[in-house]
Amino acid sequence: MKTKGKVLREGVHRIKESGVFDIRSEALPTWCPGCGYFGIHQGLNNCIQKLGLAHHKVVIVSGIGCAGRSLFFTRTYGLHTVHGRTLPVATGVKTANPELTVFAVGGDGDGLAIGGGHLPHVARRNVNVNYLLFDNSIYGLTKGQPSPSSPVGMKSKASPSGTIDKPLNATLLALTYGASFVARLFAGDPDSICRALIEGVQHPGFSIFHIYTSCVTFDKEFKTWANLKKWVHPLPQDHDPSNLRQAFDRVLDDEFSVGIIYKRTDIDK
Amino acid sequence: MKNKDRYPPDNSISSKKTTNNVVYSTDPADFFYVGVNIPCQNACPAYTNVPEYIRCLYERSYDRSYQLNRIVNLLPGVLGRICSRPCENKCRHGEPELGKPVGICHIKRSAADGKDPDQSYTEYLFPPQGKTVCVVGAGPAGLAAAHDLSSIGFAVTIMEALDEPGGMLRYGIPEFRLPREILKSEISSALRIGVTLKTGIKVGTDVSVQNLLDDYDAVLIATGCYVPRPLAIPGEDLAGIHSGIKFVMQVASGSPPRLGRSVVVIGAGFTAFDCARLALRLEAEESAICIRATEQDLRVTKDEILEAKREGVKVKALLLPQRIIGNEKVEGVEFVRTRPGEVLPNGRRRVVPIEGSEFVLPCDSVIVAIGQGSEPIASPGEKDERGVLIGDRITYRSSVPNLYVTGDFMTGPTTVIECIAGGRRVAEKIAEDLTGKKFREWAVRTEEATTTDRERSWDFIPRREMPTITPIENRFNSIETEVELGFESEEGIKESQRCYLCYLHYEIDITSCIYCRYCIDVAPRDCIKMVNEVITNEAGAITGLVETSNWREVNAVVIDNSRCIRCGECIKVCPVDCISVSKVELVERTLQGRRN
Amino acid sequence: MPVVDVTVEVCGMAGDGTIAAGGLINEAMSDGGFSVLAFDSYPAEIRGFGRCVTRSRIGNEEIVALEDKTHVLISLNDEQARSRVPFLSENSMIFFDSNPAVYVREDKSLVSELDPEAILFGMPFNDIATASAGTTRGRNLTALGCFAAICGAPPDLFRAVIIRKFKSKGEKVLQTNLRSFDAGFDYALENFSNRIKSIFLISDKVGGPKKVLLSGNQAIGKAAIDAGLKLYFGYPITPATPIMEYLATHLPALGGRVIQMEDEIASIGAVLGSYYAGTRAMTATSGPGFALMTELITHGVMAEIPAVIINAQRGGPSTGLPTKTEQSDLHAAVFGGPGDSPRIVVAPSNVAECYHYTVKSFQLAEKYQTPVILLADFYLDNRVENLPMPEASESEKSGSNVLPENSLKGSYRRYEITESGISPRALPGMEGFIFSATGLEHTQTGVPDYSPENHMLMTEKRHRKITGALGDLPSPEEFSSGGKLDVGVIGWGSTFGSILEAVTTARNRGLLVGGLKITSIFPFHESVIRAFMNRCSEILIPELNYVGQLANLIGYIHSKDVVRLNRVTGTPFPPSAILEKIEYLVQVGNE
Amino acid sequence: MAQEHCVIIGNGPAANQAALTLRENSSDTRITIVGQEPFPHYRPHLLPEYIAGRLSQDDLCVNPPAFYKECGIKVRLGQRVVHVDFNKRELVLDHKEVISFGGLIIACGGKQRIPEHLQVFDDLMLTLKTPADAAQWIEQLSQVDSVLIVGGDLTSLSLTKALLSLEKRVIFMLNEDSFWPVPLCNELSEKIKHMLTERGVEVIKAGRIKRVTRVSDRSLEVETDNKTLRVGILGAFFGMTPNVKFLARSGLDIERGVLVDEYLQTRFDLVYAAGDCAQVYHPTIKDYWVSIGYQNAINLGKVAGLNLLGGMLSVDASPESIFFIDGIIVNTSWWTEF
Repeated sequence: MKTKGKVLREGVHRIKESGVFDIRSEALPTWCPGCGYFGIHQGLNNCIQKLGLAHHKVVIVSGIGCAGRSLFFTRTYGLHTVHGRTLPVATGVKTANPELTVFAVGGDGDGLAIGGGHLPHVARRNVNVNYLLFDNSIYGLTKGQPSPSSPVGMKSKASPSGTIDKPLNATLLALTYGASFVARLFAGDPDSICRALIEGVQHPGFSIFHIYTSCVTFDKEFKTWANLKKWVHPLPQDHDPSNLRQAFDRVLDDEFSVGIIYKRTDIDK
Repeated sequence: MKNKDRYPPDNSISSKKTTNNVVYSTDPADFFYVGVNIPCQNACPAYTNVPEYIRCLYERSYDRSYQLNRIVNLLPGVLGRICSRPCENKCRHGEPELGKPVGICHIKRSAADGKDPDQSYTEYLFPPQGKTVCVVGAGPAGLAAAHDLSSIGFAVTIMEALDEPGGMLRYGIPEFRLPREILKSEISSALRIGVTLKTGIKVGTDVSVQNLLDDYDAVLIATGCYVPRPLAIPGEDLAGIHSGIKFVMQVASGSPPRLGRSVVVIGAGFTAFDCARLALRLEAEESAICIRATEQDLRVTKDEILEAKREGVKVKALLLPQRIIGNEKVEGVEFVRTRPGEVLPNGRRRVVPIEGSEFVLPCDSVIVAIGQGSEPIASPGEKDERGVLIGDRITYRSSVPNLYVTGDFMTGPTTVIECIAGGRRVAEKIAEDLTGKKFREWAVRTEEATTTDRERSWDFIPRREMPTITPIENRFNSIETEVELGFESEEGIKESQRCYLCYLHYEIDITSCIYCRYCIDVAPRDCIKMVNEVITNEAGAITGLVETSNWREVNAVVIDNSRCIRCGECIKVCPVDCISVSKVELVERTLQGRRN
Repeated sequence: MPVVDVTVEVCGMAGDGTIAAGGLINEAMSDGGFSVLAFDSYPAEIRGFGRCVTRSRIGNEEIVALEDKTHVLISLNDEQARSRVPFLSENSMIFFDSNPAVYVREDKSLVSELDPEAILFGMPFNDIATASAGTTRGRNLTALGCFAAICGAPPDLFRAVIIRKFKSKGEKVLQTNLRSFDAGFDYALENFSNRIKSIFLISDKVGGPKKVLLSGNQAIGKAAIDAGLKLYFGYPITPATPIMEYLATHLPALGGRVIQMEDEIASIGAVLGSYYAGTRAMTATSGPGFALMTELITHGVMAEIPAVIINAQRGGPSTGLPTKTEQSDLHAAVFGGPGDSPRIVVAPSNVAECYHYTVKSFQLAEKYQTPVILLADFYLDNRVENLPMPEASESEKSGSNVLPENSLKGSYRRYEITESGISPRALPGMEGFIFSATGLEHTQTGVPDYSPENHMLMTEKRHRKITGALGDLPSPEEFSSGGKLDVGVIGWGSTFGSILEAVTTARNRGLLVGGLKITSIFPFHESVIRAFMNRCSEILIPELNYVGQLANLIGYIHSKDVVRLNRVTGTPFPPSAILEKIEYLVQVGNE
Repeated sequence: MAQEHCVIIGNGPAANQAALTLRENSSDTRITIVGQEPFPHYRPHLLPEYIAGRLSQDDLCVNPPAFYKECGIKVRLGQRVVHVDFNKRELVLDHKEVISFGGLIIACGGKQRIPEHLQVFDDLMLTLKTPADAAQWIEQLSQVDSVLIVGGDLTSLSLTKALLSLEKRVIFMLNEDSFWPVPLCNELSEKIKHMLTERGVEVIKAGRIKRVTRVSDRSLEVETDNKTLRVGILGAFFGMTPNVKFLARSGLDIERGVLVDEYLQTRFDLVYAAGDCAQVYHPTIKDYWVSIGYQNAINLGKVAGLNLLGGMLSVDASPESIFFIDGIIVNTSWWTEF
């Protein structure tokens, strides 16, 4: 038998002793069962726990959308701000009290549509904010409209004959805006999210995590779990995160390689 | 041998290793798991692999289904008709909100009816051990022991007192429940591997046990129970009183006694019901079964009670016989009313007679079928107060070396399936004692599997009822006509579709689970739980799950396999494919005579 | 024909298919010739949390408001449906799942809450759906099947709607739903045959034109198309998104385009740009989006560029209650933005008015060269009524741009001060009329000028222009027996439906009461309102906002303080609450 | 000692009496009646009058709905108990609701008995116990003009009178040896035969029914061992049997009814049975007694109620004359198995 009672009990006991879930809220997350955000939520929680950050010294700033709800499910300080203004608000919080570890959380609508104007400036200022961009290429909370990262031809109630605009590539934008730490991850692998976040938090400047995830309720064709699992693959072994030009080439050639894309090491802030 | 139905590839006898990493384990935790999770197999005294043989029938490989039964139960065709079906009481499909249990026994019969009649079976035959064994009694226990000993390589001789083998099956069960030709063909298939059968020899009188001990390396007493237990009440010696087993044997041998118009049967087992139904097939017009406790306490199957009542048998409860009335011929039975007491550990109900509630129930004849005892046989070895040889329940040994006992002779009247199981176990013990080698062992076999083609709507197929002879009157035309007609082949398939296949084990790998609760959302019942802790017994088997709805305390999402109906919905939706299916069966493995 | 007036409610958890089931009932009953008024309330969460309730009032006669009492409750989730029990009427009918996945204790069970007169119809929805279609996804349709069978509604009505709705989703989905529905219908007929109640026998097609089922959002969408809308710029926001989705489906075929902008500022910017170039454009949003649009709206006022903005109000402030109804954006709509920036604000009170006033907004915007704000609300946008298909006459649809005369070629002054305040507006591409619109204060020719006189002059011109619009704006409508009244109830928007129901009931009880519907919020018909107020000894203004924003706007007109009745429950104003206050006021008045 | 929650299974005379007794003697106990039929407490013996059209369904009702609200008794109609767990002291309803109870009174009464050999035809037969049955009778009577009554019990007599008043042809297949609830002696059976034939009922000799087949939606064919009959409706009246099948798995002692001692207590403490479903040992008749009849149900209900609250009343074992129909006095309060 693969898991005897003993093996399962020890596994559960280890988790219980580790207190890795102390950071969760009491109430169950209100995301749809099967949503990719659970994986990201898991990765973020494990990162905070593994780094041993004092919960009262962590602030999560989130925008409007399903992603924005994650701060209600994590026992840290939270600021659920208005749609699209996650990064400016996070900048305010971090600048006010650099002691705090600040996570900015938002979806692809919040970050690339209404909030698109703020990303270049936070990157340019290199504010030490860790920005998790949940990219499921759809507006979930308003029930299924296409988002800036939806592919051409995506059909929805708001685009019955398929979208016509070319999608934005958040990773490419981040590199272009000069972000000093860019990672691309996949919601189905919480451990790699946790590892990348740990590196990001320890990185002295702005770090952005472009995380592919799936909306099980409204996206039945494009970023389904099945497709993502097929498309996503780790960066090749020989990838050198400190080489910006290589990072650009890699991101331009392949949209679905995941890992630490670029990390500038020569900054001291 | 059609290779499509080659003897089950991974069956116990041939112990060849197979692909997709099969693991055998004898860890007590795994035995505990299959005991809880495959309730039907666990309830069967012979541990028949129920889900597998039902699956084979669904796949229309009747032969393989029949053979899977035959490994642990020599007479599938017989048991498919007269088994007491302990498995169906425990079937998961019979849980309160899930409907009626699967017709496991009827499916066993469909396998026997549907198989290729001239199918030949190949048991795994060991090389001769150079030893001889004498089995006394050709009842179900004796036959099973003889067959297994012979297949392990012993030269076996059966000594049967009556003139035909089968014991209770041949003489104790009327033909309308068990046709003779089914019994004959299955007994011959058991004996064909070299067992010599000598009938008409009464051990203890025609030949002594001591002689047998001298001539054979081991002697097994499996003579069952034919000595009717007396009521031990005044008037029991009047004419018109018959013992149940004798009555059935007389009818079986074609010379039934005169019963008169109204018959009272005293007893609560299958024999009592057979006698009451037989009485109505003879010349009796009224036939009543009087039991001490209540109808709920009867150990016969629900179908048996319903069929008996439909044929006109009355069941009168809470009655304790005091005296039988009549000058030289019985005219009535004096009963006293009883009050039900508590249920004893062995499941029997204690009753308390109510003083002053005596009354007489007039009748023309009385059949006493309150069970039988084993007949004392002159033999060396320690005996109980009734002079019957005592056998150890684990090793089956008597106090005399090489003298063994098994079946109803040792345990007193039980069920046919328990006797067959007893016969197989004693054969194992004899083989180990005589050769010092271990030939077989039970193991839990785990194999990676995928969800089957079962559809969720199959869980709502109503239970198929066994067609019987109607209108009722036609059942009395002749005493041999079998009442149950057996499933049409399509009905058998439909019934087999109802089985959840509980040997499938669903499990979440908690290291890669992202706690997204999609599986819980699609689960048809409370079978997947958010768990704070897992409780195991000292053997390490899961005995409890501490549930929680507080998100901070949800340490794992666990499939509670004792609630899971194997519908496979969770696997379809798991985003990170962390739910695995494996086939976890209790099987018997041959050991090529490993030294133990 | 027995009078049919039944309120059917479907209640479930988000994701149970509650809203879809309610929609199906509405369409089926509307096809059956009944008049329908339905409103759904659902949580912000998408699945698994929060209560979804669809309430449909179905009857032969015309329906103006939802009732408080529920006659039929279909529970798709008992734990959620428990909260609906207090609203049940006497011997109401309850449909529920009699074999749920898990056992429920007494304190969490729906059935334990009901009183004995309730008529129970417990049917195993999950099992029926799974047995017939292999999945529980169609269980909400199984529940509908049971409801249709028991209430004697002809199944073909429902089947036709199911086919219409799910045909586009592929044969497999369609068959699953049809089979689930039929299985529910047959189960109910078979097991509850002795308790069939034929409430909904086909009404003999209550006379008049064929009725169609429209939501507020759909009416606004159709109105825009009928008014010749060419461009829609919008951004997803509950509850306005359905307008964008309606137009995305219908506009392209008519040569128009729907463009989803990156945010609300971009949307209003594009609308102003489009209208500046002479093409009708529109955007729809809700409170938070409307706040973002404020600066550009005042730009429209200053640069005198037309625009049509639909504000589907929702619970505020800030993100507030995205899926609940409220009338709390009046101040923002009338006064929002820097400077004295008069604009036109119109508030429809039912679906038909949503249509007509959206069409009218385009004309008002063009004629008075100003942004026009249509104040709808969640209850209006999402409620469904069946009414004859609204149409717009040619005159309603015609363009009303005031173009300059050719004679002015060469000497054209864009912001010419005229007697009406409306300056003829040239469109880019017209030769000889080059001008620059600007948000800076400017002279009549459009040149920036901050002199005191010019600012006074131009501000006065802009205000005179808007006040002049009163003539084209619908004046307040009175519902009373005329003459002296004890209580006058003034209201606007969707709440007026409840006011009308309460006033009608009060008048049937012999009370001297009247209702006044305000449609044009700004500019408002002060004289007409004053005349009505003077005939009433008490003025009552019920509103779904906390301070009484309409009362603040027009309260001063009344000779004494108006009585404010304010609620911020996120749910429509119950007629009974208004009636109660009326009776209280009349009684106090008599003492 | 007041129980925090007393539940009464059943909604007949015994159940209602028990509820009232509990309420009278303990003001703060929470009382819940769980009735299987969707109808409020009704008088079953008036059903034939309802079929004959002389009474409306409301006339059958015993108490107006407001009555229970005033007494603070919660009534739950149309909900069936499917299992009782006595160690957890919980009962499970058929829609999977679990209710915990302090005290329990089982008063679920009886249901129409159909002999085993006829059970396979039970969907072609009509019985009469609930208003729903009566509605079926009314509906089918509107399309047929002849009724065959098999078995014979007191309900069938009053129904026959109602059928005659509706000008229906009634054929009565009288069991010679039994007229539920009593075994027939010749004198009583002659009296019944005479009473029936005198009113124009065709009384025929009872044979064993072999087969019943539906010929059309207005007529059935009934084949006995000596004749074949064509009738509109086949009425089965073989008396009542306690409706206690749902307690089979609960560990309660059940024979025909729920076995109780003379204080109507079952094996479990604070669990009593009353009315047609209770089976108590009756010293004078030296047999188990399953009471029938309205008055007995009331008495047993009262006794069970008082005993649950700590009383020690024993059942009044003297049978009363309870049946008096058209000059036939049936002096019994118990019934035999036959």
